[in-house]
Amino acid sequence: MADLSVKIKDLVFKNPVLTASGTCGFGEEIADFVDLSELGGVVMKGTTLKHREGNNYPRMAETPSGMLNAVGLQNKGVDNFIRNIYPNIKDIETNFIVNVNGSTIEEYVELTERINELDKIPAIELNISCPNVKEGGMAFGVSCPSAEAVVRAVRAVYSKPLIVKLSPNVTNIAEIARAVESQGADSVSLVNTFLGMAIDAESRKPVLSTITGGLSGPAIKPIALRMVWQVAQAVKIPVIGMGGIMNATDAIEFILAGASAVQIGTGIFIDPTLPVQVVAGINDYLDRHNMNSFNELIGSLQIG
Amino acid sequence: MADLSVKIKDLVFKNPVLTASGTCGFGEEIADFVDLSELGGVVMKGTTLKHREGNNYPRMAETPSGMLNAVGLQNKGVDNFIRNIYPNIKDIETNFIVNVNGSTIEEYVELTERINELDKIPAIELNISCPNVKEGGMAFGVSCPSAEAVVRAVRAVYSKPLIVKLSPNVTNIAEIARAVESQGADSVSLVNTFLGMAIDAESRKPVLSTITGGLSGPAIKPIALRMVWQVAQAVKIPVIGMGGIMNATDAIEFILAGASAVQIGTGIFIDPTLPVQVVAGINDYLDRHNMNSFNELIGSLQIG
Amino acid sequence: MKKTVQELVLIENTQLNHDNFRLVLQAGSELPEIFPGQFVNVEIKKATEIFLRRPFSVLDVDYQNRTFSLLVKILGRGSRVLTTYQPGDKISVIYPLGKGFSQPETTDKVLLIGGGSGVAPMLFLSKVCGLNPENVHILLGARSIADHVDVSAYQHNGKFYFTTEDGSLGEKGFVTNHSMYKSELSTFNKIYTCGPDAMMKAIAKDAAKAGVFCEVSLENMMACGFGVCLCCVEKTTSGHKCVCTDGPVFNIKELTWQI
Amino acid sequence: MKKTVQELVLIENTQLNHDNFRLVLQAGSELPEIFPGQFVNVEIKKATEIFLRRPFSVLDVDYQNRTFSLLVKILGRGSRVLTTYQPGDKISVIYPLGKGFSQPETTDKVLLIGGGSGVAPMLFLSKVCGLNPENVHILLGARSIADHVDVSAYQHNGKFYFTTEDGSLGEKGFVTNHSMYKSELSTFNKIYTCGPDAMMKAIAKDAAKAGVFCEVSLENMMACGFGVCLCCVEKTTSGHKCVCTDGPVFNIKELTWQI
Ligand SMILES: Cc1cc2nc3c(=O)[nH]c(=O)nc-3n(C[C@H](O)[C@H](O)[C@H](O)COP(=O)(O)OP(=O)(O)OC[C@H]3O[C@@H](n4cnc5c(N)ncnc54)[C@H](O)[C@@H]3O)c2cc1C
Ligand SMILES: Cc1cc2nc3c(=O)[nH]c(=O)nc-3n(C[C@H](O)[C@H](O)[C@H](O)COP(=O)(O)OP(=O)(O)OC[C@H]3O[C@@H](n4cnc5c(N)ncnc54)[C@H](O)[C@@H]3O)c2cc1C
Ligand SMILES: Cc1cc2nc3c(=O)[nH]c(=O)nc-3n(C[C@H](O)[C@H](O)[C@H](O)COP(=O)(O)O)c2cc1C
Ligand SMILES: Cc1cc2nc3c(=O)[nH]c(=O)nc-3n(C[C@H](O)[C@H](O)[C@H](O)COP(=O)(O)O)c2cc1C
Ligand code: FES
Ligand code: FES
Repeated sequence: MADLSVKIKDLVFKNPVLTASGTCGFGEEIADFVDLSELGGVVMKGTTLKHREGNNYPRMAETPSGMLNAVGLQNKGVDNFIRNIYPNIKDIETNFIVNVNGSTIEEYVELTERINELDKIPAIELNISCPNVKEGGMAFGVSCPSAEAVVRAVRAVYSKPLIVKLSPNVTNIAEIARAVESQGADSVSLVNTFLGMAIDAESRKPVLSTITGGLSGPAIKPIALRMVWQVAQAVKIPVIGMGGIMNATDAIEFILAGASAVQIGTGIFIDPTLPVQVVAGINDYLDRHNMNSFNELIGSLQIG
Repeated sequence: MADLSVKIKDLVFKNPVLTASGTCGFGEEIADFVDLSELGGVVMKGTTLKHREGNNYPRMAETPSGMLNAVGLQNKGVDNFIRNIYPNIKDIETNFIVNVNGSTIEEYVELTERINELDKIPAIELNISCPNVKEGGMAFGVSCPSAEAVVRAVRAVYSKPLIVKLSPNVTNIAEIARAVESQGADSVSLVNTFLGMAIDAESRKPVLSTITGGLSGPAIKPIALRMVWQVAQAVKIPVIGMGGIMNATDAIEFILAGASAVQIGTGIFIDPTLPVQVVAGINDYLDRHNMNSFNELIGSLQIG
Repeated sequence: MKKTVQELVLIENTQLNHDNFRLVLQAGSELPEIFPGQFVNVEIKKATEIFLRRPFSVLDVDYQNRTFSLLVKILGRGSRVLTTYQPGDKISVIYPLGKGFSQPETTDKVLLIGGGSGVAPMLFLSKVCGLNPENVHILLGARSIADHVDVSAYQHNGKFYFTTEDGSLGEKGFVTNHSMYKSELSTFNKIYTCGPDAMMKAIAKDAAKAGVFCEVSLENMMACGFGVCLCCVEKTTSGHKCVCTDGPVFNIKELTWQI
Repeated sequence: MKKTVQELVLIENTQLNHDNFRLVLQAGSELPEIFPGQFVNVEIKKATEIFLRRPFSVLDVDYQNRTFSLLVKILGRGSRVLTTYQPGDKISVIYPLGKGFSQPETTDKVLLIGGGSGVAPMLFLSKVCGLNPENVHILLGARSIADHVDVSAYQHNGKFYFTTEDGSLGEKGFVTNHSMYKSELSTFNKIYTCGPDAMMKAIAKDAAKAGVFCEVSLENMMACGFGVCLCCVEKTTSGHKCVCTDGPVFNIKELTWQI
């Protein structure tokens, strides 16, 4: 049994496998299937200051080896989180990370301050890459100045580990990663979903109520992997990789490309036990390759 | 039988189905499977001024619902094309389009001038989006100023229909489309491949000799469709859509989104008869929906 | 009623009519309790183009043999391939999912209306609702006799009525045109229905007008089936609710249907 | 020898050993002529994760029955699923593809060396090369006896020799360690081989040294199989050539192997 633990800033993850925001609720929803304490962390559903109803149904379209979603950050707001969810999860032995969303910089800051009060939330993931909301979201994540501005403002009020979640819908993701690093981000996670679209040819209408939505799943894995590799070479802070991970081998590819940890999203819909299977698979791999510590694996891709 | 013909500038395509560059050789290679004269057009393998050996093997990786390639514009150069290929194809009744590539603006211009001399090449597709070459290629296609510069220079020497092939690896593809339109492009075709990567976890090495490659196939269809939709709304010139078309329904989705024609690429590898099947399928669809002319279908997506 | 992901063994695949099949799945260990209206989410590995699981209602349960059955209607690619599975094949299933129909009072007179693939939960409900069969009326609609499935195994659970659009079985028309439906609607204490949206909306409208308790089982598109993706939502009087966990069964009073 | 895409019917699927299967496919119309070393590109629809076709060499042809066979070795996901196909299943195949081995002169003494899935074209070649069986020597290598397939149907085509790494069949070691190979190599007019890269390279080295004509059949990764994608290239003395159209068979003199 190799040592699977990994650190982001000072925060220890018992293993490098986290669940991705928006794909495991607040953790409780998958507790029937997995023992949450066996996970490195749980990144919870995107949270906003106020209750949001999200977008209208239909919000989902199946695509070749993937899916589009247009949930639009449906959530009951931070007060509800603090009152009704936090008490249930705070004693579970894993890292519960809040995925922080806002339409304005002020909202990001205010929400972060609220989360900062919660002892058992050891880190936040700043989502500047949601493609499914009209205001904020991805708009912040597709240019360096706006990404820097949000991170700077949030960093000023938050001293625990700050993970910034990047959008893949950009020409140069390494540049954005460097920009948020320069403003004090402790880690970057990538990728969020790709902006995509589905059309029902017979009815001649868009499938999603919002016309476009976010593409996730194995379809995007080759692009996500390339982005993680580029970003890992561009920044010094740890990178959390995701996008289409469906098994331990996929996760290991991200780690070889430079990710210090991975998140599993859409794969959970197909098999909610996947995250623990990936933990086991990484452990097997390390054993098979005679590595004692997970850290040896990070970025160990052999080029040339 | 509906009228399937469509025009780009003054050039008539007997139907809106073309084969995509790099996926049907010079047409001859698929002549065993399809009667080329039944196609709207054939966009031939990327051509350069000089002979290119392309990248080293391995150049291909299968991915979920797609593939990565890193061919790197292997071709025997324009002289060989003119001497050995052009004579064989020039009397076939379809539009043979040369996919024009260069490492510098001067090369693009010189190559275009050579092609301009060929009577039976009624149009060129200017490839400013190849992700698999070290110089030129995609570098021109990911910023407005460089895209404008190539198009302006080529436009100055070429008066037949000029199609510009766009890269999807950008933050705002509509902006690039408008930029090339402003320099006189007669049409834009999109998308070229997405920059992606594959890793062999067991050997801990990249699968491709070039580390990264271009992702094509149904995996990318949702993103390509979104881009075609955005571009069709942003420009007045006709849009040629592609990316993962595997059947007539896929093609119709692109057309509903605003494409005046489609190209079929990777789908040919799975079934080289696909292009003619798509022609038949579009015809059926028009009949079923009581449309007499293909033009009625273009951009007829119903929103709201 | 813990949800699990399990590899079940297909032990029977019977074609019931041109596009309906009954699949019987067996678990390796004791089955959890499963209620009418609950569903399972099935992985269809043999289909090239299918990515997500596909949800199917439970048609029947046999706890002793650790089996339950599904009624699968061929609709698209996934359901088509699923019906080609052979006995002995293993199928990964997440179950039991969702909340079923509410239990009727022992003295209730109930009307169960099924259409299309919505027949499955109605037949299951007829079997386990625990009512005197005299008080259970089951109305099934289809396009033609060829689209109805044989329900003789359920015949003692209640009184059956049929409609077909072409009149080839039972009364001609939609379920809402049936003479029993039209004359007796307000005499029922509870109406349960599952089927095409248009059918359920017409029934909901009539039930609301007649002031009869009415539950409908929705078939919104699902990505996960267990409440994490928030893709399957239905607008309710208290905002968006997940069909896969808050439903699939809803009282029509909760819904915001424009009826 | 026009290439076509056809739906063929699987009429036989026989397991030959733990990981080798013989699949026999039947065409609806007359077969084109197929030569040893040529291959077919098979669509594996029943496998969820497979996108591209998979190339397999032809093992044998029966023009009268319009059938040909493949020898499929389970390597990964695609080949595994392909071996689960049942007689009656339809399989889309593009064929015939590539250029086969060059025809030996009638007086040639030839050595055919097969390893792994490379056995198929060697057996086919032994059958149709038209030589006196005395002049056909067939050397097959595998890890162990369990990895060899029964070649009795081909026994009269030439003289067979076997090697296994564990000595469980024939001589112990690699094909290049076989006593006949070592002693008679230079007596052959032509050597034909198909198998793992390392095996073919070792043979090519020996053949080059001995100055014997040698053709190898390559198995580069393919996307299309008919010459349009340029993904399967091999470096040759005249630049990159497509294994799927210029090959899969190459004379070792054309290759730039570092041997
Ligand atoms: C709670 C619930 C219970 C159901 N019970 C039954 C049943 O007992 N018997 C039965 O035959 N069918 C049932 N269905 C419907 C069944 O899920 C669909 O017929 C099936 O998913 C279609 O898949 P496909 O691949 O054949 O069709 P596709 O080709 O994928 O699509 C055809 C249509 O099927 C529907 N559909 C596709 N995917 C989903 C999905 N993930 N979730 C919901 N709908 C989808 C859509 O309306 C789509 O337009 C139920 C659905 C739900 C949500
Ligand atoms: C010309 C030619 C003739 C062949 N003849 C035979 C034969 O007669 N019998 C036989 O068993 N095998 C043969 N092969 C090999 C066979 O194609 C592979 O074993 C098969 O493609 C593996 O598919 P998979 O999905 O099982 O493996 P995967 O899980 O996809 O991959 C396992 C390995 O198989 C190889 N492979 C995968 N896809 C391809 C591809 N598209 N083209 C080439 N190699 C690939 C790669 O080395 C890969 O690492 C031949 C290959 C070629 C190119
Ligand atoms: C239904 C759904 C909802 C999501 N909601 C969020 C969210 O609230 N916040 C966020 O940062 N990412 C969200 N994501 C993106 C995922 O966290 C992840 O970045 C993306 O799906 C890529 O990973 P995957 O391919 O493993 O799913 C969502 C994804 C899906 C599919
Ligand atoms: C093997 C391969 C080679 C390609 N070569 C070229 C090329 O030379 N020039 C070019 O403009 N596009 C090239 N492309 C891109 C295709 O023309 C097309 O834009 C892309 O593959 C997306 O369409 P598809 O998903 O239908 O394949 C190539 C694609 C593939 C798969
Ligand atoms: S289907 Fe995912 S929440 Fe209902
Ligand atoms: S496999 Fe496409 S050219 Fe050989």
